[in-house]
Amino acid sequence: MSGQIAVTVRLFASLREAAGVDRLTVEVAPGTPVGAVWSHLPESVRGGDEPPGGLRYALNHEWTLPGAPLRAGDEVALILPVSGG
Amino acid sequence: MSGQIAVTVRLFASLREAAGVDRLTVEVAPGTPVGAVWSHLPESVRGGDEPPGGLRYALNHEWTLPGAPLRAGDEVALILPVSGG
Amino acid sequence: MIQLTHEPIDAAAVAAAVEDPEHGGAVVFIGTTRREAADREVVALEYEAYEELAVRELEAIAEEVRARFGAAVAIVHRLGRVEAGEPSVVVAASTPHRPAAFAACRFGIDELKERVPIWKRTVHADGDATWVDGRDAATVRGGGPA
Amino acid sequence: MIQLTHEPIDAAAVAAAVEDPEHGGAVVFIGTTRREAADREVVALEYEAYEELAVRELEAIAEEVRARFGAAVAIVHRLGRVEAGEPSVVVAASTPHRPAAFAACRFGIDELKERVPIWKRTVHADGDATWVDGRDAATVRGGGPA
Repeated sequence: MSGQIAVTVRLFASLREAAGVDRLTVEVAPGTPVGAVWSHLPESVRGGDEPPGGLRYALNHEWTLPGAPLRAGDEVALILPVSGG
Repeated sequence: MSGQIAVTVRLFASLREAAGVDRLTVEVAPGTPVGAVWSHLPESVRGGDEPPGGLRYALNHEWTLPGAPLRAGDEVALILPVSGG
Repeated sequence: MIQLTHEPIDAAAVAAAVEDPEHGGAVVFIGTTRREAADREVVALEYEAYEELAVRELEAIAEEVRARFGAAVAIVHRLGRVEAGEPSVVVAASTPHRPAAFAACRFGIDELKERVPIWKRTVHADGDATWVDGRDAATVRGGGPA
Repeated sequence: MIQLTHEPIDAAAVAAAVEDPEHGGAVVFIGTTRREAADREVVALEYEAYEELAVRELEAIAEEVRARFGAAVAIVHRLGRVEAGEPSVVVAASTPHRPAAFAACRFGIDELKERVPIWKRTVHADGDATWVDGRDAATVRGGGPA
């Protein structure tokens, strides 16, 4: 599809393990909101249509909101509920 | 004075320093209350007639009240407000 | 000292990092892998971080601790496999007087657990491993990264 | 580990004394001689105890900490001269989960300061020394016991 942009998606914990890799590239239309990245992941990673409860997002290593628009070369991180400590 | 008993008084901190020793022996009548020991100390140790505010007492290594009666051979400790830590 | 590390944590070194001649009280929290979770024996935890953001969040928490409590603060979190009984995280805070040191240290570990992008996987004696990341079907049989 | 000691305190050893495989959180309080008090430089503190009762009180506090918080607990207080910057007291408590460890450690040091018969004397740079025992005229010039 022409006009699409490439965005890197960082995966952690059970998402990373389900994907078998710690990052994927997805192609989306320019301006697609961060929160729509989920639906572009392979079904094997998502394991369902809905994003997991409590999922948060970072864009280029800073926290962001699901409505933030994506640009070419952006890196989105999908952040499941954390459990450090 | 016959009929008097000997009681050991343990001194700490500024009381010990004023006395120059860490224990004294005082002679009191049997049954004298622990709280009366103060008035039997040398004036150089007391530095005044009134016991210092917050003074507490131990008798034979346990906390006691000023009214506890003394017996021969007892050891009374005069415990000024503490400042450990 | 604000760090993620793959090496065992030296809690004494973290405590030493908050020494200050004007600070009379230091409080150190040491979080250790417990040998049991949900009634199953745990042999180790494995920690994974989104390192770029995790370091930023730790720095931000440290700055908040300094500003709110006037504290010197140090935070070290371990990554990778942590055997049961070993520390996974150490938070140290010192202040002129002790009540603030307790509050500062408590704030630091509470915020870390709330918002720093680090995840743990519980490794059981039979090799089962379970991610603690809010997803139900996160049990994976055997192995996994060290 | 419940102790009075004339030697420097090894805080790591006190922390190690409360390690327990079922306890996921340990909190360690380290009380250190500050280099300043009432705007005068302090070079050292000198601690004196009524040792027989102080040890009993420390044991009683430890027993209360165990009973109230389900904690493992260790308390070491130093006696004699403690140079500025060195620890005079270390209290460690561990529990299965962290909030109780904070509460247990805090309770331990608060009770110690309230009721254990130990007194400090502040030693200033010019040799003046002041007992902190509630008596006003407790400043003594020079020297004193080490």
